[in-house]
This record gives sequence, structure tokens and C-alpha cells, in this order.
Amino acid sequence: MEIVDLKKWFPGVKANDGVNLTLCAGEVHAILGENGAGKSTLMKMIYGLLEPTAGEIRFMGKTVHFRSPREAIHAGIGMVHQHFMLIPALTVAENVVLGDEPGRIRFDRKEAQRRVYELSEKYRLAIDPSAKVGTLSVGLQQRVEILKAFYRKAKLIILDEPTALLTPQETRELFSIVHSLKADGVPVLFISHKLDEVLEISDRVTVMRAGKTVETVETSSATPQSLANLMVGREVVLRVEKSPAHPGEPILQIRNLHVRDAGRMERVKGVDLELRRGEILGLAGIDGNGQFELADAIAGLLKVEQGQLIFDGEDITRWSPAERTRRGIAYVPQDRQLDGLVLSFDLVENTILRDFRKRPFAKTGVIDRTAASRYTERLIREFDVRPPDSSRKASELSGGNQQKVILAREVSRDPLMLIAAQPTRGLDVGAIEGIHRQLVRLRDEGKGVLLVSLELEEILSLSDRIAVIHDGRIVDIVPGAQATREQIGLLMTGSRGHSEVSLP
Amino acid sequence: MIFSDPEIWAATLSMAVPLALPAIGGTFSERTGVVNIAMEGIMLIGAFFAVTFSYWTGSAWLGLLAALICGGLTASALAWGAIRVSADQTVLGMGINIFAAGLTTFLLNTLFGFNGTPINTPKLPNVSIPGLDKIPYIGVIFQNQSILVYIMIVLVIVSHWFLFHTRLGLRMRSVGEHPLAADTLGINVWRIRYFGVILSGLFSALGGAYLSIGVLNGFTANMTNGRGYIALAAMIFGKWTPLGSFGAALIFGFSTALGIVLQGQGISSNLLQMIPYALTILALAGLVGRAVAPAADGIPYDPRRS
Amino acid sequence: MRSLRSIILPMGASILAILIGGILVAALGYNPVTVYGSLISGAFGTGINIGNTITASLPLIIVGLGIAISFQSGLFNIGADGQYWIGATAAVWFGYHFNHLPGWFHMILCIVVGMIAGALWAGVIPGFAKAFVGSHEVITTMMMSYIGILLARYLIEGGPMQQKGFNPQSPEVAQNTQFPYFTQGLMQSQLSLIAVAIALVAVIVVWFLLYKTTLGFQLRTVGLNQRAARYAGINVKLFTVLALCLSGMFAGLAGAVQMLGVDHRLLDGFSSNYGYTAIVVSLLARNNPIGVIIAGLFFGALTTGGQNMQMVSNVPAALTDVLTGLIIFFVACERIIPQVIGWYRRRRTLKSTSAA
Amino acid sequence: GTGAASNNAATNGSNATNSAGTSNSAGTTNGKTIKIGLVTDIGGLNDNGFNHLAYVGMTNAQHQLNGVSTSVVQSQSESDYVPNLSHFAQNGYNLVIAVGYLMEDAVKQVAKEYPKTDFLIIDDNITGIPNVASAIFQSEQAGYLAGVVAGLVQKNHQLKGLNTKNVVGVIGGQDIPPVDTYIAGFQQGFKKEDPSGKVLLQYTNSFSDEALGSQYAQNEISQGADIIFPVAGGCGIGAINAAKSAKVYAIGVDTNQAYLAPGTVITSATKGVDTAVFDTIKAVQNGTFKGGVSTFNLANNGVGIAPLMQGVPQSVQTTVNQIKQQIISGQIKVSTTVQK
Ligand SMILES: Nc1ncnc2c1ncn2[C@@H]1O[C@H](COP(=O)(O)OP(=O)(O)OP(=O)(O)O)[C@@H](O)[C@H]1O
Ligand SMILES: Nc1ncnc2c1ncn2[C@@H]1O[C@H](COP(=O)(O)OP(=O)(O)OP(=O)(O)O)[C@@H](O)[C@H]1O
Ligand SMILES: [Mg+2]
Ligand SMILES: [Mg+2]
Repeated sequence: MEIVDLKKWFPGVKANDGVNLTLCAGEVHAILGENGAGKSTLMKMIYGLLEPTAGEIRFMGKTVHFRSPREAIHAGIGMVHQHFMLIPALTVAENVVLGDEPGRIRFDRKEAQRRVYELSEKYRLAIDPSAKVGTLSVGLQQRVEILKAFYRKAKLIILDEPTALLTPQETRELFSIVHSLKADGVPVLFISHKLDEVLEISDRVTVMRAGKTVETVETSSATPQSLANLMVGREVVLRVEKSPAHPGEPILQIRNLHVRDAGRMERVKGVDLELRRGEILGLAGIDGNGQFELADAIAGLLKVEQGQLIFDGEDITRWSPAERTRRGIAYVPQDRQLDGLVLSFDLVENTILRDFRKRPFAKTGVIDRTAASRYTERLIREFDVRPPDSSRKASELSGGNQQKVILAREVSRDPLMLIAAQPTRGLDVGAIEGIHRQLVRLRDEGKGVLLVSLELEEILSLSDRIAVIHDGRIVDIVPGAQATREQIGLLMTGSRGHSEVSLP
Repeated sequence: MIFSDPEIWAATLSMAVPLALPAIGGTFSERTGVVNIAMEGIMLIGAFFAVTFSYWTGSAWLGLLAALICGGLTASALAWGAIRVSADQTVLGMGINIFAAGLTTFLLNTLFGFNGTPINTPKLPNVSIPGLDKIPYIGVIFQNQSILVYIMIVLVIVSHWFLFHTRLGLRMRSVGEHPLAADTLGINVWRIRYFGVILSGLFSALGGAYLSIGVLNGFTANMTNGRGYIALAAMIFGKWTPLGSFGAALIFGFSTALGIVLQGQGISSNLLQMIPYALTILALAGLVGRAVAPAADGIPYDPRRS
Repeated sequence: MRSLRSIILPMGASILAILIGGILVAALGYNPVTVYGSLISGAFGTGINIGNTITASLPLIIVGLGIAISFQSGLFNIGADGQYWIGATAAVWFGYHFNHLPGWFHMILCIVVGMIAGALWAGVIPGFAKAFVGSHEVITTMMMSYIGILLARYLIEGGPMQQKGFNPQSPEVAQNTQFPYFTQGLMQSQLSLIAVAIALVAVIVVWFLLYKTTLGFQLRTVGLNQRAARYAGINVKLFTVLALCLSGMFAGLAGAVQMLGVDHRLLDGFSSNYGYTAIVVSLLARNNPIGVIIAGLFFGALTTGGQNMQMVSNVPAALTDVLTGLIIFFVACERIIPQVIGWYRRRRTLKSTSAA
Repeated sequence: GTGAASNNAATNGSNATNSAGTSNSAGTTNGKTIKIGLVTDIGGLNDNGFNHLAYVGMTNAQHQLNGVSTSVVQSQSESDYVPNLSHFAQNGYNLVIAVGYLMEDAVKQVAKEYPKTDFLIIDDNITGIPNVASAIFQSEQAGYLAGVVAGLVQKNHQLKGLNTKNVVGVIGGQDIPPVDTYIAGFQQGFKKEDPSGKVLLQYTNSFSDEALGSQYAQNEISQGADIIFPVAGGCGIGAINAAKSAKVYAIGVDTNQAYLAPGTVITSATKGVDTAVFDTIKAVQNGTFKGGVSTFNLANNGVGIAPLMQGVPQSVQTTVNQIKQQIISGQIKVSTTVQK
């Protein structure tokens, strides 16, 4: 495939403004770039989801104009989408086979489930084909999204941040799939913000900045630092500088907490935990072990079945989410588009989403738009949200920038405690650096930070203490400084002993 | 007791047909993501052209065919506006309803005068299924019902099977839930939506034809009397499934029949006629509970146009 | 630019509808010029006609505001007709029953009672059923609408509100509650300044409420994303009930205003269909209160113009419905115009590039 | 063929819409054209009832009298009455016809404002305004005669296929005076001839829903009724239709509805709204228009019943004629209150 001077202009934004790329057979080609650099836009054009403003795409020697994904699929292109293209009301099997279903007129449900089961066996992405996608955790949904792309034999595969939600083990499995594709001569376009992954899997890396392809380098000749610098256009600090913590009084005490999820499944099964002022407590665990339900329960979005939450000396177990927010609990939810943002609100409305009742944003029930805008402009500057336009709708931002808006809002609320679920999901290295610095700053100001992350690296590099959750219970709590990858990984499987690490 | 009288069940069935058919049609349309509030108008069109062509050709079946064609065409207009133009589906539907009411009345007056269509217009036959009429109680209910009653029952089952057990049905549902996702899998969202909307037009027209050449043979202005809207409610009540829609239509039919049967005891007819509506609310609150619309219902899909 | 577009496009679409309608009308043997002439002059031709248009648009505007609130809160209130009649009934009852109250105070109370009645009719059963059981509001408001109209009918057809010894109708509301007409000359258009003022105030209130207050912010958040609303600390159930209450309140207000300003009593008929037309009004205005004024006037003009068309051009009423339906359909399709232009441009650029 | 269709229209004296649309004046030989405006109530011209009959009367006048031009408008809501009446008055119409008691307030208001215009209101009695004529119809008398026919036929089983239950069914469109007067008379007339018989009474609350009317009729038929008397506009047509399918009998209303189902419709209770309109137009043309209430009844042939169906014994006709005279002479007083 060859891409020549491709452009895509949205009203007011040049998302792609001169992209040049050559993709050889059997190569894994990584695309790197900051949030909003235009990577997803490029992929969508290749996949027929967006029509280019100008430029040319050549595929297998011919110039192609895909007017719909249908045509791209017929040409043999498969894609894993950054924002999942899943239908929550349908089952896993239905989602995977849709568009190429077994059966003639009748839909052969059994056969579909069998095929999907086989596929998941083959790629070792364990999943129940008959489960409704809407009931799955985002991590499992990521697996479905990947299975979809491999269900149809493609001649070119696009992976737009497929690993953002995978465990390290799952990422391994994915990479072995990629390797076998490569062996079959199928080229792969691979997008990730994780530099180590890029270095490991790709043959060449193209770096994008502000809609333009900046440079294509051989992976073998690149280092994390060189790639990061290329992306951001300046020197980036990859490791978080962190002074020792000075933990104080407990800010949050969790006592024997039991929580059921929306589907009435018990997810948190008796958690006892204490978060102190001035510390970052990392909550590590494999996806689906109740960590996000725990976070939701602390924020008040899920009802507590049993147990107690003591926040800053007060029993908040029965408090409404609004009261908790007012009292000083900040929360970065795991699903930014569903919970964290109102996509058709503009950035001003989204930044005051949690504090719209308070001065200066509102006085006696009347919203002060000027004050809110001024505040939003400030956050946009501080957190480097792009494009820096407070009147833009949240839906028009790239995924990473949406996340920045949520973080900016929560961190700047001057909370007593921050619960951050997957705060850097989908962020570029520069942005991650910024976010991490903010978390540490909060800690140093004497706030409590509960970091819930599937990303072991993130937990290890930030946490002062690490609690490991398995099957709704805390397995162990270890000091952050001494913790090792292996140790935590083992604990995450639920075993305290030293047996082999094996994941479900 | 009135419930032991099979008459009321026969009436229930008969009143349910012109609700169930459009409700099932609406299910198809909304399952693909297009709100069809034009069912009232399409029913009127169906009713009118059924009787007109039945009269002109002398064959009720040709009348039925004409109703289907005209209903399908009207639905195509809705589909065009909703799909090609991405216009607001509710506004389009309301426009079609007003248009249809005007058109049918106008044509009625110009072609037949003010008194409805001629009484000697052929109507669809009433039939009793041999064997079925031998069963003691049930037999009376099905005795001498319009053939459309049986056609409806078949359609209910076929529709349910079609929507939930065929490939095209799966695709329709996927398009109504998340058209972008369906699109990324190579499904032609627009084509499927056209299909769903036109199907709903056919069903609505069939419901209209039932009124004009099924139970009766004649057309009077606005003879649908809001059934298209009730059918919309029945479709939601039935949680956007053909079987559910049919069940809801039966409840409406039954409570209307009940309102008829209870009259004559000196209670104000106005109060008695609240029964169907009150019962519906009760049933909805008590039995059915939360109903979730297809996620993309009513939202135009045009990712590549701007 | 954007606002210009939002005026030009519907106008262009209307013109398209008018052209198609004109061909239809001509095919049926009427002179399209006189037909449309009478439509326009009927709506705007004289002071009285303008008065008629405004009078006809006021209930649509006020009900439309209520509908806009429900849509902005993610709810489809299809039963505004019943809420309108319940509001009207309550206002009339209060208006003739308590006739010893001082004038303006009585008038205000009538309006307030109408608003409360409408709010309760939408809020209590549909609102709570939606919030706590999840019953779909399209069904419940529709059913309550039928029940409301039957109830109003019962009250005057032999029920407690029927004026003794008369045809089925309620007594007239007290003289001091009736809005004075604008001027004697415009009397026959039944235009009253108070009604106009109420509608304008209502528009401003709704606009302010939706876009400037925390209440409106919460309503809109609930309307757009319930999960985010919960995250934002908004009591979704409460605001669901509140949204339907507010929506019904404006329908009830419209009923009260219409009774005090125009009808003065409950007449047996109940077929104004304001509830349904107001849905179109609100949607065409993109649920924006300011836009509701324009859309409301547009439909008021269509109504009065349509009646004039019958009287002046002898066009049957049914044909005016055909034209109205066409116009609504094409106004909804306003987006076809930029699409066609875009398509034409693209074709031209394609041609020029292939030529080059 | 369309022969039957036009036949139909002719039976009803209506010539469809075109007549109103195209011919504005059917000749102006004497040089002076009078303009007549008709305002329907919200029922509209397709009500199969008095709005339509008023229109028929007006159309007849246009065709049969020289120098009459007409215009008609259908009101869409209660609020349209005043503007519509005013419009005609303001534009120099000589006579403005308001159909239905719902327009009472509006007529009073507009008539005072336009004292030079003549007004006619149907089914209402406005007094004390010189330029307003009111036409009220004692349709209870027509109903009474229809009831007598039903009673006689029932009691003696004088038509083929009548059962022995002696039940008749009445279907009202709505519980309002123009409907109820018919029904009240019918009940009394029936009871007079067949005291042991039973009259079922139901209201449909619709004037347009044919299917509903049919369903009501079927319900009454299943309760043994074999003569159905619907007073429900288009909804009633459905009831007659159902009677025909069930091979029982029906009695029409407002106008001779025998054409709807020959062999089913025994007779019809008629109400001469068309005549009233026609006569008033004529009076206006002749300059003899007078305000005040005119009552239309059996005595002046303002109401009546249509010729009996073939097969009804002559004795029935004889009795009907006698009773008609007794009503005219005041020997029989017909109440307007419905027995529920
Ligand atoms: N539909 C749209 N309308 C307007 N602007 C858009 C739209 N989609 C994307 N953009 C803009 O285009 C730019 C590129 O977005 P894109 O999603 O391609 O970024 P990305 O490189 O994938 O970022 P990330 O790493 O955060 O996913 C961003 O500035 C974004 O705001
Ligand atoms: N708009 C439509 N209206 C009616 N039937 C349709 C429509 N779209 C698809 N179908 C039916 O759905 C089934 C699948 O259609 P389609 O042609 O899209 O897929 P396919 O050819 O089986 O799959 P593929 O081309 O992806 O391998 C066929 O039975 C087709 O007739
Ligand atoms: Mg992206
Ligand atoms: Mg195919």
C-alpha cells in the first residue's frame, strides 16, 4: 500500500495535511504520534470510513477510492477500531460474524458460536461467544474487537490502539498473532502509544505530528527516547520524577465492602482498604476482578450492598454522588465516552459538568458562562488540549484529548481525594508524562490518590503502595518501592505462593 | 361473566388486527433505526386505495395489492427523507400523516362524493378454517373471521422468526443498534434501512386495508381514527418485537372490546372509554416495565456526508 | 453565517414544496397563483389576518416550548394535547367557579391552576412511571392524553361542569379573567396583548431555564447522557419527573391562555391537535425556544392561510391539508439543498480534474 | 364503472368538491348575485351529518336559484369560528351559515359586529339578534317515527329473519343534543309499539371510525338486536355495514341512507338541514330574511322519515302516518331526554 499526500480537512481542523506512507508486504508498520496527530483519521480513510479531501491511496498497485468500509472489506482490509465498533445488544458471536454470517437465509447461530469459539481458541483470546457484549468489561470488549478483525481473512490489517486495554499476557498473544500474519505476508498497520510495544513488534515506524508524517525510521535504529522526541518535537522525560511520599491520616477507609454491578453480579466481595493523605495507592488487578466496580462504588455510582465507606471521618456509604463530589471526591471514570463526558456538549459545559452548581460557575442557580469559559480556557492551556477551542464539542476531539479534558476537570477541582481509573488510557507519552506529574503533585499537596489501572508499568512507577485485587478481594498490599513486576503479576492471579504465572 | 363469552374474544382479535399489523411494521422500521410515526397516514392511504381499486377492478385482492403498492410508495418517501436527506423522522412522519389525511379525503370527495365509497365494493372474504371451527370455544372466536386475521397470525410468527433468526434480521437489528459498527463490517446501512421502512409501509397499508376491505367495505374520511399512533404505542409496549407487538395489540383490542361490552349500564360512555388507556398504563407499569429502544432509533446515519 | 443558513434553507425547502404543490394544484384545475396568493394574503394580507396568524400561533408556541423541554431532556412527550385540555379545563373551572376573587388576581390564579393541572397530568403518572418503573413515556403520555380528553368531555357532557340547561359546554369564565382584546379593530382576530406577552415571557423563561440555569443544564445532561448525568451528581429520576412536569406545565399554560384569551369556555370538540402540531414546531426549531417562535408563526400562518385559501380560492379543505403536509415534509428535508449543491460541486471538481 | 359512484352522489344531492371549487355563480341573470358563506364546525364536510347536509343545501341553492355564489370553510379548532365567520361577514357576504351549536358564542359575537350581514345557525336557538336566524330541528319526532317502525316490525316479526328477542340497538356517536334528540324519540316510539321490547344504547365517541361502529353493531347484534339505529356519522356507516353482513336490519339517519345498503335499511330518520339552508338562502335572495328561531318538525316537513323499504307491510306505513298526525296535532308529545 502506498499513501501519497493524503489530506483530510474538517471544518476548522486539518486532521491530515499531507500524509505519505509506504507499506510493504509482510511488514509491521507502526504509526506513532501525539493525541490528535491524525492517526485514526488516516486509518479511517484507508478503511473507507472517511472520504479524503485530497490525495491518493494505492492498494496492491491500484489507486482505490473506497466509499464505504464495505468496499475496503471486499478489497481485503481489516481493522480494529480505537473506539470499539461493537453492538452491545448483540452477542459476541453475532458481533464477530456480522456481515459474513453462516447460513443462507436463516442465521445459523450455533455455527457462528462454533466459529467464534474456534477463533478465540486459536488466538488464545478466551471469550464466551454467547455473552451479550454489553455485559462485558472493556477489556473483554477489546478482545471481541480484535477477533472481529481476524474473523475475515484480510490482506491488510489495521490495528488502532489494540493493546490499550489488554493485559501484558494478552498483548503477548496478540503479538504472536501479528507475527504469524507477518509470516503469511500480511502487512499490519499498528498504532500504539506504548513505545516499548512499538519497538518490540514493528519493523518500521512512521511518526506523525499535527497531521503530517514527519519521518519513517527503521525500528532497529530507534530508541524510546528518540521516538518520543520525534513525536513531540522536544525532549520528553519518560520516567516520572518522584520524591518520597509523606503519608498522613487516612482519607478513605473501606470496610468489608460488597458491591454488585449493573447486572446484579457481585463483583466486590468484602474489600478492606485504607487510603491515606499524601499517598498514591495503586490498585492492580486483571480486568474484571472488581476494581472498577469498587471505584464506581466509592464515587457513588454503584450502590453499596454491605460494608462501609468512611471518607474524611464521615460515613459516606449512603451519600449521593453529588454529595460526595461536593465533599471533595474526584473521579476519572474508566469509560470516558459513556460516563465521563457528554459528547454533544462543548468543552465549557464538559469542564463544569461536576461543579456546575458551585461558584464561580453558577450563582443562585444561574450559570455564569463567562467564568466557566475563562476556566475552561485555562485548563485547555494547562493540559494542552488540542485543538485549543473551548466552544468545540467533545465529540470532535481525538480520544486522547477527550481523556485530557476529563483529567483536567477532575484534577483541577482541588479535591481531597482522586480516584483515577485508567487515567492514561490512550494517551501519548507526552500527555502521560503530564498526567503523571499532576497525580504526583496532588499527592504532594497531601491529597489521597487511588490509581486503578490495568497497566502494570503505570502502577509500578507511580504507586507508593500497591493493593492487588483478585476476584473482588484484596489479595495483598505491598510497598511500591519494593514491588516487582513478577511479584505483582503473580498476586494478580490470586495466588500468594510462588507458583507459575498462569492467566485465565 | 363476560369473559366466558367467546364474542368478546372474537371482537378482541378483530380489533387487534389493525393495530398489530402496523405495530409489527413499525418494529421493522425502528429496528433498523427509523422512527415511523407516519403509520397513521400510511394506514389511511392503504385503506383508501384498497377500497378504490377493489371497487374499480371488482377484485378485493387487487385492491389489497394496490394498498400495498401505495403504502410502500408512501413509506419510500419517508425512507428517502429519513435516509437520503437525514431529515427529522418525526417531522417527516407528521407531514405524511397530514398529507395522507388530506389526499384520501380529497380523492374520496372527488371520486365518490361525500358519503364514503359504494357499498357494493368487493371485500376480502371471511373464512372459517375447517377443523378449527369444531373446537368448542376457540371455534366460535375464529368463526367467520376475515381472512386477514389468519394472514396476520401467520405474519406475526414469520416476522418474529425473520427478525430474530435470519441473517437479514440480524443485520437489521445491528443497523438499528449501531449503524456505524454495522457499516464497518460492510453492511449497507442505507439499503437495510430502506428495506425496514418500506416493510413497515407494507404492514401499515395492510392494516389500513383490513379496515376498509377486511372488516367492512367502505372508506370514510379519517377512518383510522388514530390507530397508527396506538400502533406506535403497541410496538413500544411490545418492546420492539413482533410477538410483543401482537400481544400489546391484543391487550388494546381486548380493552376496547371491554369498553364496548360494559356500556349500557348507565355509566358515562366517556368514562368507560378510558378503560383501554388506563389498562394500558397499568399493564405497562405493572407487567412490562422498562423497554429500551434500539439504540440508534431515530438517529440519521451519515458519517461520510457533511 | 450559521443563522443565515438556518433561515435560508427552510425557506428554500418551502419554496420547493410550494412548487410541487403548485404543480399538483394546477393539475387539479386550480390557478396556483391565486391559491398561493390567498394562502399568503390569508396569513399576512391584512392587520386582521396577521392578528389571526399570531392568535393561531400562540398555543403552538407555548405547547411547543413544553415539547422542546421534553426533547431536550431526552423524553418524547406525545401527549401534550391531553395536557393542554386538562390545563384548559382546570383554568375554565377556576375561572367560572371562583368569581368573587379580584380581577387580575383571579386571572393569574386561573393561569397558575391551568399550569399546575397540565404539569400534574404529565408529571404524576407518566413522570413517575418513567422514573421508577421505566414505562415508556410515549405510551403513558399518549394514553393519559386520551384519558384527559375523555375526562374533559365527560365533565361537560352531563358531568359536573356542564352549564345547566345548555348544550354540552361549560359556563363562561368570569368577565374579569378574560383577556382584553388588543383593539376593537382586531377583535375578530381575538388577539390579546396579554396572551402575546405570556407567550414571549414563556419563550424567554424557557430559553433562560434551558441554557442559563443549573436546572436547565441538568435537564439537558440527563437528555443527552444519563450515565454522565449520574456521574455529574444529577438525580436522573427527579429530573425525569421534573422534565415531564415542566413540559406538561407549558401545555397546560397554553390551554389556560387559549381559554381566557379566545374560547372563554370549554366547548365540546377537543380536536385542535395542538399537541401533535407542536411536536413538529419544536422539532423544526431544533428544540430551541427562540426557534419555536418562528416555527410556531409558520404553522399559525399555514393554518390561517389555509382557511383563507378555502374561502377565497374555493380550494377544498382536504387539499389545503395536502399542501400543508407537503410543506412540512419538504421543510424537514431542508438539508437536501446543501447536499445537492455539494454533490454538484463535487461533480464539477471531478470533471475538471479528469479533464486536466 | 363510475356510474354507480355518480349515481350515489346524485342520490345525495351532492356533486362532490368540484362544484364548490369551480362554479362560483350559477348564472347572474337578474344582475344581483348574493354571496353565501358556510362555516362548518370541526366535524368538517365529511361528517356524514349536518355539516355535509348544510353543504348539500347550499349547493342545491347554487344550482337551482339564480345568482347565488358560495364559499365554504372547514374550521380546524374551536378558535377558528370567530375569524371564519368574520371573514365572510367582512367580505360582504350576504348570508353566513354556521353549522352547529358549538358556534353559538362566535355567532353572537360576530353578528353584533356585522349587523348588515345575515346569519343562520343550525341546531341552536339564538334569540334577540335581528340578523341571526336559528334553525332547530325536532329530530326527536323523526326518531319517534323511526322507533315506531322498528317497534311495529319487531313486535310482529314482519320482516324476514327477525328473531324473537325483540331487541333493537341504538349507537350514538357522542352524548350530545343533536344525537340524543334522535335517540330519545326513537326510544319512545319503539316502546310505544313494543312495550316489552328492549332498546340497547351505546356511544362510540367517534363520528369517523367505521370499524369501531361495526364493532359496536356486532356487539349489539350478538345481544340479540336485529335492527340497528346508528346516529354516528361515518361511524354509523360502519354499523349499517355490519348489520348488512349479519343479515339484520338498520335504520339510517339524517338523510335517506337506503343507498348504503338496499334491503337492509328499513327507513331513515331525516333532518332537513339542507332544506333549512336552501330556504334561508332563498329568503335572503328575496329579501324576506327574518331573524329569530325557526323550528323544523314533522308539521312543516323539516324532519321526517324516508320511504319504507320494500317488504315492509303497508300496515306499518298506515300506523306511521297516523302517529305522525298525532304528533303534529300535539296529541303525542315527544321528550328529548334519553333514557339510559
Ligand atoms: N469528525 C470530526 N470533526 C472535526 N474534527 C475532527 C473529527 N474527527 C477528528 N477530528 C480532529 O482531527 C484531529 C485528528 O484526530 P485523530 O482522531 O485522527 O487523532 P489521533 O492521532 O488518532 O489521536 P489519538 O491518539 O488521541 O487517538 C484531531 O484534532 C481531532 O480533533
Ligand atoms: N436491502 C436489502 N433488502 C433486501 N434483502 C437484502 C438487503 N440487503 C441484503 N439483503 C439480503 O441479505 C442477505 C445477505 O446480503 P448481502 O448480499 O449483503 O450479503 P452476502 O452477499 O451474503 O455477503 P458478502 O457479500 O458479504 O459475502 C441476502 O439474502 C440478501 O438478499
Ligand atoms: Mg486515534
Ligand atoms: Mg455482499
